[in-house]
Amino acid sequence: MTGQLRERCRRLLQDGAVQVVIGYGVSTSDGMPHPIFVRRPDDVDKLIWNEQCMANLTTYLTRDAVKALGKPAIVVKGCDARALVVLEQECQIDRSAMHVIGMACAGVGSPRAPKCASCDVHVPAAADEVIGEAPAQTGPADPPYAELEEFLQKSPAERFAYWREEAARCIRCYACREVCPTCYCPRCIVDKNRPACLDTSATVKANFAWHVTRAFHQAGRCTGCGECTRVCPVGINMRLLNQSLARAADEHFGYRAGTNRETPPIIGAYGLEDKESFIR
Amino acid sequence: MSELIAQEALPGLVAKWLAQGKRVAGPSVVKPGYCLYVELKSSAQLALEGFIRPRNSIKEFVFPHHEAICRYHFSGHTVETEDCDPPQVDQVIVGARPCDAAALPILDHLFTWDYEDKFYTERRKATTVVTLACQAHDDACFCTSLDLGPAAEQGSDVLLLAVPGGYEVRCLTDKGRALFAGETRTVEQTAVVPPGPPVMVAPGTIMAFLQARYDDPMWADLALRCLGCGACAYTCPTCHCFDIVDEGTAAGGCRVKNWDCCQFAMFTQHASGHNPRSGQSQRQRQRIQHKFRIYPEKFGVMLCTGCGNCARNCPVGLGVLSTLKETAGSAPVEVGV
Amino acid sequence: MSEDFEPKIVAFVCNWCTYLAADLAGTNRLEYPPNVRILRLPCTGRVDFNLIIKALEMGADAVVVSGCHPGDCHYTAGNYHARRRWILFRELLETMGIETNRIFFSWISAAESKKWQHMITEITDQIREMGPYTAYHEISEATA
Amino acid sequence: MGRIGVFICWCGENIARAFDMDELTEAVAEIPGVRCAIHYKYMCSEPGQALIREKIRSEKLEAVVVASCSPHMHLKTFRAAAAAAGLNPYLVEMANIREQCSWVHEPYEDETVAKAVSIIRMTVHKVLRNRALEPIRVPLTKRALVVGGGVAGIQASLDLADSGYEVVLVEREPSIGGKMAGLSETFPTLDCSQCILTPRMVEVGQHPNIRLYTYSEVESVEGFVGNFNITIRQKARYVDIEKCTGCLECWNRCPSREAPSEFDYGLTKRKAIYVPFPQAVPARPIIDLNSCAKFLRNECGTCLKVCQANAINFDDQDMLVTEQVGAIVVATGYRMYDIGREQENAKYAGYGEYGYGQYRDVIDSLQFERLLSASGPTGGEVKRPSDGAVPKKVVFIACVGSRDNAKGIPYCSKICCMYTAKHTMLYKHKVHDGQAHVFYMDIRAGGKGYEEFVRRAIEKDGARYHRGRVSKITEENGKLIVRGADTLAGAPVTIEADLVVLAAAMRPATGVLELAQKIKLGYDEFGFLSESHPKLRPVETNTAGVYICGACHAPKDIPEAVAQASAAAGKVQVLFSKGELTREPEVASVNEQTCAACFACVRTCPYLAIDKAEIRDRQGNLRKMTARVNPSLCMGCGTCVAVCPSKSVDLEGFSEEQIYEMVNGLI
Repeated sequence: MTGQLRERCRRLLQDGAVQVVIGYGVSTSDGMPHPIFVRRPDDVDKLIWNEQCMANLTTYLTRDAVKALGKPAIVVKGCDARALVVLEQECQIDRSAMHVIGMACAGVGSPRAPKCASCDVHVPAAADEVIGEAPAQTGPADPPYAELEEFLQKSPAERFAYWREEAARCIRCYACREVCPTCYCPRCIVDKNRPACLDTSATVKANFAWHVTRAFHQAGRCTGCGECTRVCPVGINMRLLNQSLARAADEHFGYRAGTNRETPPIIGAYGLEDKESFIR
Repeated sequence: MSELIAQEALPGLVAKWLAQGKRVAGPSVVKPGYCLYVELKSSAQLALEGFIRPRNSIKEFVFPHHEAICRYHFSGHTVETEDCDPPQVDQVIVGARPCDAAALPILDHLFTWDYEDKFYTERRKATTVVTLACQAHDDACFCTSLDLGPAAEQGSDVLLLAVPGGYEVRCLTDKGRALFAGETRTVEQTAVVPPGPPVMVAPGTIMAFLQARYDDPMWADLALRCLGCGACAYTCPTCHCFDIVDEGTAAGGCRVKNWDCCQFAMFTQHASGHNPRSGQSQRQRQRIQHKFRIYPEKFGVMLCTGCGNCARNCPVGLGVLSTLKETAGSAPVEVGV
Repeated sequence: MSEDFEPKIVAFVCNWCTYLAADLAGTNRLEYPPNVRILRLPCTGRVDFNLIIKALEMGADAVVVSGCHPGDCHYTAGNYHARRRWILFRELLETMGIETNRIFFSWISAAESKKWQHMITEITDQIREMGPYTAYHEISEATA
Repeated sequence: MGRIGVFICWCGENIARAFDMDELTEAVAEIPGVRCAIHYKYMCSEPGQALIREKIRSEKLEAVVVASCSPHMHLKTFRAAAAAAGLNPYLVEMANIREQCSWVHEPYEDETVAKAVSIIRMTVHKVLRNRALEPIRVPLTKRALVVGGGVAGIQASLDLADSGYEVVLVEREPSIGGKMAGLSETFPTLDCSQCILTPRMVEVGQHPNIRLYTYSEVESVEGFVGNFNITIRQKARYVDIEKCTGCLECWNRCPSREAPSEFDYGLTKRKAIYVPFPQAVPARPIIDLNSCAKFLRNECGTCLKVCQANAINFDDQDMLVTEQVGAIVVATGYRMYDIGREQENAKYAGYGEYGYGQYRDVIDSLQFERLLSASGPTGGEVKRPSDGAVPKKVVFIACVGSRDNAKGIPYCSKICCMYTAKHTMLYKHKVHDGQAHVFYMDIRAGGKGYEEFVRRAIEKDGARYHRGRVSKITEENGKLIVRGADTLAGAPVTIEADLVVLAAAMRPATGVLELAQKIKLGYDEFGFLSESHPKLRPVETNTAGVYICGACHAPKDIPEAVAQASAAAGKVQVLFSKGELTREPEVASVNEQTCAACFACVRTCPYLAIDKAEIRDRQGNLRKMTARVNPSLCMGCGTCVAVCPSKSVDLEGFSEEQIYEMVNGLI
């Protein structure tokens, strides 16, 4: 598939259809694929595609430096492509001003990333073109929120102790915020001090509040690409929090982020008959 | 001739230090695939094999992530303030890597050159670093390019070198000797230290190169990838920037010294709204320039120990080494890939 | 629980319904325990989750959020938005192990002063029974 | 800013009964930022307000906290007082230590005192973050909408129209007049109802300033005080009232006669094309789909044939019309409680035991009014609906539904005692040898000349009043056996009556809840609309620019309804008297630097007050998009603030900073 990708990108760049290709390339240091920005046709040979292409490149579409490069072609997997829908619904990108190259993906990461076991977007939806065929289905995908269901078996006290432990380790490097395509605010709530909704110190209290804030801002927006959990230097499992809200949105409002452009995002909309059992 | 302690004696020593009321920190596998330096509650947590080096660094124990430097309390119309003193507790960092220990002398320069930051110096005095020489390295390691190596002694009080069935103990300072007094027995063989990573970049040429290429457009291309998070700075043994902020409620609060990172957009944000380094390329350039030109010009030592944490923790695989290779790499020096 | 424990309850109430219900409870001299601290907001739509977390951080043992019944909102849809957010936010709190039985959501119209009195009395007794929210207060005090 | 003045009110002894005022004031003086803390017996009194003004000047206060009653009571008063002393009114806040502290907690208990101090500290923390604001100036449409064409709606419309303002009067029925048009005479003066109402109706019909929409309903209400955008659904009448000359030939020649007449409450039948009652305004016919052969079986069409003005139009459609108004007066009136068994709302229960709907001679009081009315089905003679005989013995039962928790109506409907006494008098005047019996619980005759009226009914016209309830009514060989009790005589009473009239409870008009939700009005548990304050603002509501009058607010008689209608009109005139409208400045605003332009706020705003805006540099190229609040549309609900991820939008008066500081000061 790498060959096809390089050919397509060379022609796109030569025809001037796009000014830059945002894809994966091998960097000198550790042989792992990382985001690269190819602007000259003969640099396309730096582009590669393999099962280590973990990064969600759509996060670059909201960066001023990348926008300044002109119309991009972007390489996306299925889980990354869902973020394009969310970004478009939130008026951050003009979907028509980019060329989306979808890669059929059988799963990334060795060992396989946890998100891939329950993946149902092996072929990216809403891509302008797809390279590669849908992988042979090796059996039904796992239920989407298996990891969360299992975590919720614990008692509330155990769960609180678990998150207290995770919060104690957090060093507030905000890698989770920067890799996330839906975290594009010019100045994040955590960078505001009048009032300081969240303390900047990495105390347990402030980290707890930070993870609640980050997670709740993903309600109905997180597309499950799992990058936040992959890049966390101290291994905080944020996927659990995102799954908690994704499941809530799915079960209560039948809404899955980034799957349908027409249905309005659930935060900012409301239902006259939202079912609940806890309001007195 | 060299001093030796048995493999299983080390956890025993840790338990003894804990019992003596010392604060002991060391590498520990907190989650599968995540080895971090943490404060050890019990010797069982100590992990000495199965990883190249922890993802974070030992600077946390001499320059904590957040630290109250003064407390204030409102009562009526008056405000009472009281300074906070750094905790007076001895601490032992056991199982540190040489590239971590070597960072401490580098940081000493900063925290003592014009204003003695007693929060740092008090902790530094009360800390004994027991370094464990490296047995292996990975692509991210480049300590040899900075005149260090798998058994570098800079910054360590005691250097342990793995030998079959135990560790050779080289006590380098009085603190180290005091710590290991009577714990070792003399034996014949001395440890054999495997070679470190090949030298990849020559420090001498980097400074001149950076001086010349300050306004080079390469920084912009290079920094396109950088997402502006703090993973590199916060896990780097030598990064030392901090921000001071007041946190409190109506009843009172404390003035806190927090880590800060030059890659954050807010790092140089002026109250006026102007930001001298508004783009990520300026911030990436600043990081490299500060580590390999500005700090050495002032203190004569590179602000880097080649530990590779920045590359391992960078979400997009940047890190200092790859940047140096792509930039200084064009300098006329033998560059092994 | 120790009998001298007096629960601290923070109530975020909407200005048009529940605040008036509390006023009406006053006019009707309907006694209820003084543990609740009422905070007037224009609408339940104005209550964002950070406020609930902030109240817990400040040492509250229980948080009450109450406003107009769906359909009665002075701003037509504030309470609908709030309800949707609460449904999602409560799931997140469950996952994080925060004791959601200490966070109460309710609709109380301006006429339902008795409902306000009964609810506050019941919650105060319930929390006095459950005791202080030590788990959260510990992480709040564990500052630098 | 730290020069705060805290003024603690005794409120007579309402607050002073719970605290040692000196001790409380000392504790408050300790709060950081408080410059001076004093207490006084009546802060809202003139000397109290003078004290505030004087302290503002002498202590150069930068903000004021008045610890007293609820802000809903006197926030305006104290803000005006501060403004008079030159302090910006929006730097004044109130700490509610009466309704929410002294009145509901144990006096002199430590927790109560601590709570009061905590409430005041919270308010001080808030006011420390208040900003000086100026009211927003908004253009005003000097036209009013009146919903409901009963006596209250008519009175309000005429008052407003006579004072030169255009009025849009929307009436749901084919003619205005409401319930009063169907009455015979009215207490306590026994004026003939039509004689005093019809001229008013005609005046409304012909008034140049009143645009009358009959057989129409309010479809939707957008906008806010001064700038309401009303959509009215003009339902299809199938008769073009412009062309129709009112000859009513169609009404005479219409063959179908089986529909029950709504105006006569089902006592008689009416034609398919009909004018509700002779004095109807507009006196134009309307076709009833459910009984017109043309619509049912596509036959007949006589009316079309006979109409010279060809005003009949079978394919008439509902029409939506929009009107711009600055104020709304709701006068939707009442309807009679459904005495029959099934109720439209499970809260209420019917009276199976009185046989209403089962025995033809058990009727309700509005039906009896029709029998008494000269334009009624019996031409004013009292005849039984079953066989038309003149009833010699009539039993009137008061409090049917009212004051009865079991039926879900605990309130008293206020006017039944008076009209029941009136019924006995009118019955006596028409049937000299007839005997009226009244079963009552208590006679409520508190109005001017009311008590004398009831005494006359009893002493002069010989009505026999039994203090007691009726348990059951059964029909035996043409007679209605009314079994009740007379608690004063201490014995059961059984009367063989020819006719029974039930004085049923008053309920709000059907559909008023939907209307209230369209206009965003509050209502109580029975569906009566909520006034802003029973004593201080009885005809205003909590929705700016919306006023209520008549029975839609609570059961009341005609004199009171008319008085309230004029009061509501008066309030609208106050609103329209100023050149433009000033709106509270507590609205939202966007920090366009940090706004991420995700427009979650635009989706959330119920008033569509936030739009997408572009920020361009001098060369005109687009720097970024941002959200921007239109201050004249924003109502200050703050829903956008809670939904904004980066907290770039904030609400003046309830800003993030203020609320965080309030939470800070609470605990």
